[in-house]
Parts: sequence; C-alpha cells; structure tokens
Amino acid sequence: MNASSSEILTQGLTVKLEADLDKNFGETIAREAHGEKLFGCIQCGNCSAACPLSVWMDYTPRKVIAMVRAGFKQEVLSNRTVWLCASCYQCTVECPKGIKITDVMYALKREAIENKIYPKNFPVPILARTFYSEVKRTGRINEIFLLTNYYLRYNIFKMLGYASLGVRLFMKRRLSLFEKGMTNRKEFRSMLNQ
Amino acid sequence: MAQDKPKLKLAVYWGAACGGCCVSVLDVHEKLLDILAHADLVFWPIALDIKYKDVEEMPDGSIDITLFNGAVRNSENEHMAHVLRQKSKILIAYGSCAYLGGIPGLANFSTREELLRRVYEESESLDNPQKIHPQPSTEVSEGHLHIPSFYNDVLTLGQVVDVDYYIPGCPPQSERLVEVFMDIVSGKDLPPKGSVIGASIRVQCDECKRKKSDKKGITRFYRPWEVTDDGETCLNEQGILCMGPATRAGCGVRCVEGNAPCRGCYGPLDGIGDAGARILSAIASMLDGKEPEEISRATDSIVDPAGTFYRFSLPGSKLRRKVS
Amino acid sequence: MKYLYYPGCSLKSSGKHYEISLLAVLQKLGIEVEELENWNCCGATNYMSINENYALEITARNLGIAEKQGGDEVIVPCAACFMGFLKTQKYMESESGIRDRVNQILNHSGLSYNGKVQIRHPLDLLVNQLGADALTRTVEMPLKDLKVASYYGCQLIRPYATFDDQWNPHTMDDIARAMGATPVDWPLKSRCCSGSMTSTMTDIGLRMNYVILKEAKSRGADVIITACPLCQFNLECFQGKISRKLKDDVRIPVMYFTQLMGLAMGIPAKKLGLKQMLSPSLVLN
Amino acid sequence: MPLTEQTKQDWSPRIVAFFCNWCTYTASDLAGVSRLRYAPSTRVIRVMCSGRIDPEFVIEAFTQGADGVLIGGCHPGDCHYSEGNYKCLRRYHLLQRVIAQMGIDQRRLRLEWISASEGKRLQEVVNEMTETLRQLGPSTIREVVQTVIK
Amino acid sequence: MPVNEEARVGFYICHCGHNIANMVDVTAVAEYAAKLPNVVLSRDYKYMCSDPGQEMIAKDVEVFKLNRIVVASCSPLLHENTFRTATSKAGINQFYFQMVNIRENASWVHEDKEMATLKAKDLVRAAISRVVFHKALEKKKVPVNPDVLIVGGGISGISAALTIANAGKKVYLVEKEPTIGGYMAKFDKTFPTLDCAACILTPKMSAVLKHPGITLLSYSEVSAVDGYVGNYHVKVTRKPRYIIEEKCVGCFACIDACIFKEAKFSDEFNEGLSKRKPVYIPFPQATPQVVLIDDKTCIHFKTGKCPQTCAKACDRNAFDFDQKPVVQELEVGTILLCTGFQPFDAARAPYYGYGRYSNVYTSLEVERLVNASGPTGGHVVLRDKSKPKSIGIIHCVGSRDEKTNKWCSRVCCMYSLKLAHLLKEHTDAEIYNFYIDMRTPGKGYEEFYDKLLNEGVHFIRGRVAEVSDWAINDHEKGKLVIRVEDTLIGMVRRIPVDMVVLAVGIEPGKDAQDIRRMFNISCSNEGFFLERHPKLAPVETFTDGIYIAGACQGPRDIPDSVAQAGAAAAQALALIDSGFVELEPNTAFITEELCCGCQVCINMCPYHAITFDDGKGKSHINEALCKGCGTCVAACGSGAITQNLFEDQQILSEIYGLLVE
Repeated sequence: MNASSSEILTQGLTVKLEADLDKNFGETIAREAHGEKLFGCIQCGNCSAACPLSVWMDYTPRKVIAMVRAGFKQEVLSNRTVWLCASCYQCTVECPKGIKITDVMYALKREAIENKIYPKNFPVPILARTFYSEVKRTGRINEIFLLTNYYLRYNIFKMLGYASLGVRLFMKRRLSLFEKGMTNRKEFRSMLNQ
Repeated sequence: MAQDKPKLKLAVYWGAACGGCCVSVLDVHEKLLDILAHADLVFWPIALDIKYKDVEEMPDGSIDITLFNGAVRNSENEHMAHVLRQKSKILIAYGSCAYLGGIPGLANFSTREELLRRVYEESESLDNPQKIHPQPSTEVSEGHLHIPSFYNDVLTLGQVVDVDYYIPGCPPQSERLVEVFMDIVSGKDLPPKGSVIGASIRVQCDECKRKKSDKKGITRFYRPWEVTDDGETCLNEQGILCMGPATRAGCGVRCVEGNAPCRGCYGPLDGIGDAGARILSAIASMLDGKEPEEISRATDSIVDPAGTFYRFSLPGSKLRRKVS
Repeated sequence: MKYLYYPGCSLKSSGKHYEISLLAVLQKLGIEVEELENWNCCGATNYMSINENYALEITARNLGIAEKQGGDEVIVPCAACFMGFLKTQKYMESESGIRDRVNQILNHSGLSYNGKVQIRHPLDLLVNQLGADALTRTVEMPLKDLKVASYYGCQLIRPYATFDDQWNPHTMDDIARAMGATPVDWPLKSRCCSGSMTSTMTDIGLRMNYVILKEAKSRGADVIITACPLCQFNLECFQGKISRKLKDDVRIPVMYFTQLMGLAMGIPAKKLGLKQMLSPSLVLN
Repeated sequence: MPLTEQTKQDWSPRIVAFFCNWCTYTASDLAGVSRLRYAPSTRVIRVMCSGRIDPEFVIEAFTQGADGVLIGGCHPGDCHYSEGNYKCLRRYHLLQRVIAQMGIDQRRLRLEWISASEGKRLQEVVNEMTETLRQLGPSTIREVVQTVIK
Repeated sequence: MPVNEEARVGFYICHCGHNIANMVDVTAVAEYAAKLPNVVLSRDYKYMCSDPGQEMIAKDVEVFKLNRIVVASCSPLLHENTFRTATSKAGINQFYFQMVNIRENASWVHEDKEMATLKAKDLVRAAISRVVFHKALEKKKVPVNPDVLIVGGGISGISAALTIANAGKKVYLVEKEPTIGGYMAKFDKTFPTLDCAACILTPKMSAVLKHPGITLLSYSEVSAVDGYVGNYHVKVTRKPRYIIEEKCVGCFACIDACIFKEAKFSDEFNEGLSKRKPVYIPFPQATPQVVLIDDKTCIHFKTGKCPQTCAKACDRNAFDFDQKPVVQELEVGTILLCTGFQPFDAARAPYYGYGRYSNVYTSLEVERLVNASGPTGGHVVLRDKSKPKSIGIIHCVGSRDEKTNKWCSRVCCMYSLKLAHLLKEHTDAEIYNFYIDMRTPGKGYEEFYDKLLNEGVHFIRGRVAEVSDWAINDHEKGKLVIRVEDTLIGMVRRIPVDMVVLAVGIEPGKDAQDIRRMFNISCSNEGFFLERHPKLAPVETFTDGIYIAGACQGPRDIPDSVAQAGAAAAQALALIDSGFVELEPNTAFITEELCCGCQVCINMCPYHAITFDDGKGKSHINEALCKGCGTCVAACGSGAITQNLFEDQQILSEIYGLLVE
C-alpha cells in the first residue's frame, strides 16, 4: 500500500477507508442488544426527530445506527452521543422497523465501558458507574452517598453548585444519612457475584 | 349321515384363556352329538385326560381340526402352538384371545416386571414377605422343577404359528362353531386361508335394531350406569360408548340386545389394519365441539381410551404393546 | 387480593412525599399494602448501561421476593422502577435463556420468579380498577377552577406499560378530572425530563426541564402533577435555578398526583408531605 | 426461529408430516419459494384435507419408525372444506390420549394450523418440533414393535 | 416394501437447472431408485417439464412397457397437471402417475446436501411404494356456465365487466355501495398524466349501465356461494334503497323536498367534509342515477312521524318505505373478485394528530378538496375557510411500519406528488414532501417526479416523528409543527405549516376475511387475497373458477388494476370458451356391501353429498356433490368408504415407503 496516498486521502473529514472499519461491530451490537434488527434500519430518521436530546448529540441516532452497522466503532464510541441517551424510549416505540434503539444505545454504552472508549472525564458514564457500585455495595441508593461519590470521581468543585439545594432538601428531610438499608447485603452481593 | 366317511379328528386347546372358549364348545348343547357323530375328540385338556407327550407322539397332520383358544403368554402356550400346528391339518385361532390377544392381551400395557411385582409384591391379598417371584427352574431335593417361562409380550396365535382360520368372539357364538364345523364336514369350499370365519362381513350396526340417525354430536360420554338408556336409540347417540360401528358382527348383537354397549370382541372388518385406531376415528367423528376445551371435555369423559379401543386387540394391533 | 408495595430508593429519600401521600390516599381508599421485605434498588437506567445481566437479576430478586411473600400484585409507584420491573418480566417471559439463568441466580437466595405476581402502577390501580367514579365519591373539597397539567414523562408509559395510551396518556388527567379540576391539554405530556442529566449535563438537563415548565405554564396550568420521583425532583427543585439562569420565570407548583388527590380528599397537608416541598405551594381557595 | 447450530447436528429426526393441500401444503410451497431454511426432518404426505387423516396413519407412521408426526391444516374457520379441520382436531385430541397411554411421548405428535400464507410459521414449527424431538431422542417404537420379548 | 407384481415403474428425477441439482444429488437418487422394487427404469434429466423431458417419458413407456410413472421435481401444485398429461400422452392412464416434491420441499429449504439427498430418497421411495397401488381413473367433464359474476364495481370490476360483456357473455356486477365507481370516482386528477378522473371513469360507468350484457346489482352484497368451478350458485342480498330502482330517474325532486331543509349528515362521498340529507344520491354522476334513503337518519324510520315530503314530491311513485332486503339467486360459471381496498385509518397513527388537530387531513380528503365537484368547489381552504400558506405532505402513513402495515402501499409516493402539484396549483403555498424513499417505478412516473422537483416543491427525506402544536417561537405559533430529521443533511428540523396532508396507505378491505371465507380462497399474511402463483398465476386463486383483480390482491394503482382486470377477464373467458371443466376424480364412494348404515359419515360431509337410503339401510355418496376432502373416509368404522387417489392402502404404502428402506 502506498502509505502516503492513504494519509493524504484520510485527512479529509469525509473519507473512510474500508481497512479502518471494524466489520464485526454491527453484529456484536446486534447480538448484545438481543438480536436487535439494526440491519433492518431504513434510515428514515424517525428516531432522531423523536429524540428529545438529539439536538445536543454529535450524531443523530439514525446516523449512529448507520455507523454501527457499517463498522465506525471508534467514531460511535468516542463521542458523547450514546451517553446523552436518557432512556426515554421515544425512539423505540416510534421506530417503524421495530428496532429497540434504546437497547442498542445501552449495548453501545456497555461496549464503550468495556473498550474504555468514551470521552474523557465525561460525567454520564461516571454517574452510571458510581450508581452501579453503590447498589452493588449496599443494595440500595442513598442519594447523599451517591452524589458525594459521583462528584468525588467527577469534579468535586461541581458539587458546590448543588450545596444549597442539598441543604434545603436535607432540612426538609428529603435527604438523610440514616435511611434504612438492606439487612443482608452480603447475600445480595454474593448473589450478584455468582 | 355318511357312515363310510372316516370320522374327523378334533382337538381343542387353551393357551392364555379364561376357559370361556372351551365352555362355548360345550354350549353347542345337543349339537355336540351331531359333531361327535362326525368327529372324535383326540385332545382337549379341559375334558380329556391326554398328556402333551401323547400329542407330541401323534403323526404330523393327523389331527383334522384344532381349535386353539387363548393367547400365547408363556413358553408352554408357544410350545403347544408349534406342536398343534405340526399335528393339525387345519389350525383355527378360536376366540378373541387367539385371534387378536383378547383380554389377556391388555397385559401388554405393562411389562413382565410390572406384572410380577404387582402380583407377587403389591397385591392386597398377598403374604410374601421375602418377595419371592416364580422361577422357571427351581432346585428341590427331588431334582429340577420346571414351570413355563412367563413372556413379557402377550402374542396372538398368528404371531407364533401359521394360522388357517380365525373365529372371533369372547367367546365365539356356539352356533357359529357348529356352522363352520358342518361346512367342513359337508366338504363345502373353504374360504381362502387366513380368513375370519364364523362372522359377518359387516359391523355390528348392520344387525343392530336400535334407531340410528345422522345426529351424533356427542358432547360427553357416560358410563352405562350414569344415564338411563331409552332402550331403542343408538347407544352412542345417547353418549354410551359402543364399539359397534367398528366391530364385526356375527354375535347376534348380543350385548346391545341385552342393553349393554358392544365392547368390540369380534374385532375389526377385513382390511382394517388397526382395530383400535379405526374405532377411535369413528368415535371421534361423532363428537361435537370446536373449541379445544369443549373437545377435551368430550374426550376426557372416556375413561381409559386406549384400553377401551384396544380392549380385545392390543397384541394384534400395529403397536402390539405399550412401547416404553 | 393481596397488594405488595415496592417503594424503591427515591420514595425513601428525595421522593419521600410521594410515599407519604400515596400511602395516605390508599389508606383513605381502603387499600392495604404490604411493603416488600428487604427489597433492593431496581438498578434504574444506570445498571443497563453497565451490566445488563445484573440489571435483570437485581430486579428479578425483588420480583422473586414478591412471589415468595405471596402477593398477587406488586405496586410500583416510581416510573423508573416500574419500567425496570416490566422490562425484566418481559425479558424473562420471552427469552428462556434469560429466564433460566436469572432463576438459577435467584435460587441461590431461595427465590425464583415465574410470572405469578403482576406488576402494577398506582395509576392503573386507581383509574382502571377503582375507576374515576369511585374516586370522585371520595372527594371532599373539589378542586374547582384548578387547571392541572399532567406530566407523565417517559418510562411510566413506554415502552412496556399497557395501562395507558402511550401516545396520548390520560390516566392522570382522569384523576384530575375526578378531583374536580380541569386537565390542560398540552403536547409535552410525555416528553423526557432528562432524567439524571440535571446532575451530569447540567445545562442540557435544565433546558429540557425549562421547555416543559414553560409550555405547561403558557397553556395556563396552575399546577403540574407527576408520577415519577425523578420528574418531580427535576421540575420542582431546579425550577428556581432555571428561572434565574434563563431569565424567564417558569416557577409553578409541581406535585405528585397523589398529593393533589389527597388535597381533594381532605387529607391534612401534613399527611401529604406538602411541607417537604420546595416549589411554590398550591394555594387552594 | 432460524436454523440453529444444534439442529444441524448429526442426528436428524424423521417427521412424517401430513399436510392439507390447501393451507399447510401451500405454506410449505411458499416456504420453498421464499427459500426459508428449515431442518431437513419432515417428509410430507399430501392429503386434500386434514379431515382425511386417519388415526391409523399416525400409528402406522410411529410403527414404521417415525420420530414424530406433524399434522398441518387450515386455521379454524378457514378449512377449504368448511369444517374438516375440526374433525381432525377431535380425532387428534382423542389420539393424543391414546398414544400417551401407549407410552408414546405426546410431543411426538403435533397438530398445527398453518395457512397458505404462513411459510414462516411452517419454518418455525418444523424447527421447533425438530428441536423438541432432538431432545427426546430417536423413537424406539419400531424396535419395540418388531422385537418380541419372550 | 409393498409390491404389486404387475407394476412397472419408470422413475424420473429433474435437475430443474441448478434449482434441485445444487442441493440434491440427483444422480445418487436416480441410482438409488433404480434398485427399488417395481422400478424398471430410472433417469435424471435437466428439465423434466420441458418438451424433450415429456417426450422421453412417452418413448420410455413404449420401449420399456412402463405402466407407472413417478417424477421427482417441483411441487405438484405447479406441474402435476403437466406430467399427468405427459403420462396420458404416453398411453397410460394419467392417474398412474405420482409426483415427488423435492424442490419446494427439499432443495429450496435445506442447506445440507447430504440431508436433502437423504430426504429426497425417502420421498422417492414413498412415491414408488404408493404408485404401484394407483388405479386408473377418469376425470369427470362438467359444462361451464358461461355467465360471470363480478364482485366490486371499482375501476377493476368495471373494466373486467365491460371486457367480458363485450365478448358476448352475461355479467352480473355486484356492488355494495349505492353507486359503482369505487375510489377512483373520488379522485380529481390521476397521475402522472393529470387527466381528470371523472372524465375517464364516468363514460365507463355509464357504459356498464347501458350494456345489454351487464346486470348491475348496486347496493347489494353476496351472501352465499355454493357449487364449484363452472357451476357456482350465488345468493345476492339487495339492500333496500326504499326507492324502486326502475322508477327513479334521478331528478332529485325528492331531495329538495326532504323535510330537512339543510343537509345535516356527514357525506361519505366527500369524506365527511360536507353534509347530505337522509334522502340523497352519493354524487352527481352516481351510477345508477337512483336516490336512496339512509334509514339511520331518516325521520320516517326513526320516529315514523315524517310527513314524507320526499315521497310526495316524486311524480313517479318511486318510493317504497316498506322495502326489505331481497335475496336474488344467480347461477354463474366463474367469479371475479374486484373488491378493492380500504385506506389506512389515520387515527391509528396518533403521532400525526389526525382527529386532534383540525388542519391535519388525509390524502383522500384532499382529493375531495381539490376536486371541482368537491365540497369546496375545488377551492383548497382549511376548516376555518382560510387558505393554507404552507402545506406538509407526509408519506408512508400507516405503511412500511411494523406497528401498522409493513408493506409499501405503492401508490402514495405518486399520489403525494400529484397532490403536491395540485395543491401548489390551487394555493401557491410552500409545499413540503416528507418521504422515506421516493418510489416512482412506472411509465412516466420518474418524469413526473422530475417535474415536481423543478416546481419549487420541497422534498425532505425523513420520516416525520410528530405533528404538534408545540411552538417554541413566534414563527411557529398557531401552526402545526412537523418534527423530522432531514436525513440527507443529518439534522433535525422543525417545520411549521398551516396544513398537514397524511398520505395514507392501502390495506385490505375490512370485509376481506369474510369475502375470503365465502368464496373459499386464501389471503396472504397481510390480508390481501392470495394469488395462485405470484408470477405465473397472479389473477387466479387456489379455487378454480375464481379470479382476483385490483387492489384486493395488493396495493395497486389504476393502470395496474385495469391491466389486471383484463387479465382476469381473459382467464374467465378462456375457461368459458373451453366449454367444460375437468374435475379431479378424488371423490369418495361407499362400498355398499360393507356399509352398516350407522350414519356416522353423514355429518362429516359439509356438502350434503352423503344421504341415507332408508329402504336399503345404507348410506350413499352423490359423486357430483362430493368435493373430495376425504373426511368421511376416516370416519367409517367399517372401512366401507374409499377416496379415489387417496385410498387407505395408497397412503399407508406411502408412509411405509417413507420410513422403511
């Protein structure tokens, strides 16, 4: 291969070489999302238009589907698009081809975490992981611990912006340090660790 | 009476049988004299003291007619079937058991082990703490004792030896026996080998005098004691399960005449491969209902359908026995 | 009919007034509920993002407990928990692989889920079972002239719920009407509130809540009612911040539908958790 | 259900399939025209109507070594001959009870309504039944019938 | 294996090009078959259905003295007749033939050649085992009644009726509505030529009425069908118009005289966009030109207290308030079903706001709006009488969607383009077309699209997610906002419009299932009538003598419907002119000697072909009525009933052959 020609061509933003694609990516995601029919997507864009968050995404959901099945793994996972999905399922219920797009997004999030490809210091995956380990540890969520741990991992200074709200809620007894938890956390953990 | 003709030699034997067939021979009453005018009985365990050894010593083909009743259930039955085949010119499977397996044939719903366990271990009237089962061969101080070995499968006579004719019935109607015998004596042309004789070519309904219509539409079956039979309508139309529509006539519709449903002892008509399947199909064709639940309700009201449809014919059926 | 009750984490903390008011309303209606013993978090959306197996297992554990506890139905008031429960039930029903694996895990704790316990949202119970007429009969102070915008959010009505029309939900409107109030027809009834994004992508989260508050207000609503602790939290607790940041006063009372019911049914404010609210309180005439 | 790796394994059950001419046989033609792949287990016998299927045919099939028997007819209310499928259904119900008593696993006999347009359904049914029979293993009925145990 | 000493079987296996040979080892099967009992000759050949293939059979019969033929190839539903004819030509009875389906049932559905070959061998063995017990039979010839019934008076039914009647045959045209014309009568212009629908349709409608060979039974429905190909017996229920059809001349004096001075009731013909009276005529060119009374809204029928001003106004005494439904019986030989479609109900797509927002219209409503004889006289105005300045046309409403109808409705792209053009012409509004894919495969269709692209109509590729009145700025206020991703740009757009047009798709008529049952034909999965073969027999059904044409068979535009109607008419005429039909001799008969008279069989027969002879005490099958299902055979406990071609012994041998080597 002539390395220099290739380099010159790929400098463009609108060029993608076959060699740089992950050809199995679509299959992997389809399997992960319970055999989701993403290969049946007709690119109608209903998901994008239905999505309340697509306006802030780097790619519209429709484009994500197209990229997934074509094998644009790096592009799909390395930006914040999938992390902006709030799981509202609007796209899923509207998709004319019955693609469970929310489940595809979940599969992409899991894939991103597994491959450690996601935007650096991006708050959404951090919250997800904090939430995940909190539940695994105690079986239930205590919002004080959850948010404290989240901000510790993400950016402690950001917490300051929420301090007054937290205090007010605490005063209203809507946040508590002593909420009754699960009694047999050990068994719960061992169930999950099977 | 043709005095110059030599008398025929006649044998009657019972395999796995209840004795009813032998009694049916006696039931010819005074006609027995007519028979004996033409034939000598050379072997009949129930009536004559002749040992197996005596039979074995008879020349081959020396018996003219043997009426073999009962199914083949053990090694003794089978042995005698072979012996009598060899000694007889005409071997007739006499009665439902020899023909299709009959009531003893219902044992084919169980295995040998199950039967022996039931009889020698579980029977309510039993005192057998050591759970001793009969053994074909036992060592006693006097020497070896042998009893016949008990088969796993009940067989029809036809499954063991070549049979010339079949006379169905449990037991066969005595009148039919006399007719068949007289036909042989008078030298009438015999039907082709393997035929069912002494019975009709049509089924019971042909002779049944009850009123029949095309209104079957059965929604459930009753056992005879659950309903009052009006005495004149087709029993099936009244929901009393009657095997008449697929059972060969010849008995004189005895059961139905006595207001009891036909149980199928005369077996199927010629060319019917599986008597049970045939009656099943005919009975199911009389059912009503379109919803699976309705249909189930009707079919579930038949107690023991396989035992009912194959009551006299299990060993002679396609499957022969319970298969697992 | 034995009703079990799964509160979920929010109803024990930031959504405490949902629990208080729900239980007060149910009690008034003579419906007894029994809290699920030693329940655990449903996993919400975050678990699905990390590990789907765990997500299904921890929810199935709650369902297993419900079955063991011998309930006919389990009432799940939190929209996210409700959806998670339905999703787990659906997956276990339709995929035998998942069913077998999850039950094997549950066996470890002496539990299993076989689809016997039905999952119910209180709205379903109140509107579809008791019926609007029965609710009207309990009203002591009809909420006359009160314009109510029902906000359903997302996971309460889709993708698995069948108790309401997912395109044009109406159960909360039915309740408002039964309480003597006037439901407001508005197009954002089931638009997403951004979920936890108010804590992560704050700017986006606030904007998403802004459009909802703004539209409800511009349609003349006096109050927004919700059935989801996260929706209620976002719309209520951030409305001040939104108004300041976007220089548009979108403050409006945001309460649980059960609180609204309680008011009409004459239940004292204290028993409805009204004191625990941050948004402007509803002034009743 | 697409053909799984499992259905391709060495042993393939033999299913005698009685299909009515108008619905299920046509569906199997449709499956063919649509190139829907399914397990090579069925051996179709065409009859004009499922009402023609005599229980004896089913028993004969088992006796001669079929691992399963599949009956396909028109949906209730859709029979080309008005109600033949109901007649079949009644016989099938009774026959199911009898074969169970005969020691034949009831899953070896299956009745399905498959309309002329349901090629896909045919594929699913055949694959499902094949899978079930795989789990049950080869039928030993023929061997039992042919081997007299004395 | 069962043996019949006299049978000399010739076996042939077809490669079908690669269709069979690729997946079934045909040589191995041929070699295997050669060794089977009774087989005298076994050959494989590239195309058995070709002339050389058929001639080969004839030659072999002569040389090898064959008397049974077995061909393993495709489905008997496709070529059984071909090979029966070949067998017959070879000089042996055509029923000494048996066909083995190793294409649809084997090579096309399997992936493992070894297994497919094994299966083919089993099937071949079964057929050979069966064919030796075949018997010589004769097909019964029955004359064909030359009269034809056509159900449905839309453009398909009208075209077919005229074609057949012009060939000199008698046609009964049954239409359930008060007038013929169908949906086409509602259209303004037709794509792509933009010629006026009424101008091309109404002459055809009046031709139907005037044609001496056509009996038009409007406002009537078929209520029962009996019989078989060539000899159908049909009952038609004529609904009461309360007007004596022969007397009414369509002067409309009664309508003017109706006690309702103002029209009050929703006018179906105008899609509810205008009102009519209880006594009315659907539209000015209705055929027949006969008024009718809607008994659900007429005061006389509701209260009995109407002065009957309408009847008094009629100088021809055409009114008869006591009319009852009348059943008319017809004898016909062939039947054409042209029962059409129904438009998708836009309320089933709630996200587009039909029924919630008054400015959301269906395409059919817009057809009426742009129509000069429509409710607004061809002026496109909204319900508040204002003229829209911007219009969004949403394609694929109800189509290509798993939640509603999965299929492409075929006509919507083109009629949306047509409406875009007409709306532009009428209003000069900004017009947006929202499409998923633009489908214009027809003569002059793509050219029409080209034309529209240059007419200033906007095309946005994307499926609209929602139509709502949620405005986020002043520009959107008071408008309907269409939310869509412009997928070619990759951005979500919000487009405010004054009017939304939903291009609703085509789906099977709501009575399609009832019609299917009544005429004993099948429906495909989606509910359209199923053709006998998708390519080779597109207008035939599995029931001989019954043909289908138009949108009852699938979404179809006018030119295609007319073409199909012609095809169906030609099929019917071909059958009629052949004079007779041959019936499959698969009837059942009772061997009287064995019949016991139990009468179990009698109820098995849906055609009352079995009767009981009280004198003989036996049942009897009327062969002419028997349709050959065989249900009675399985019911007979005596084995006294035999079905030709499906005898017990034949089927049992087939089972044996399948399983035992």
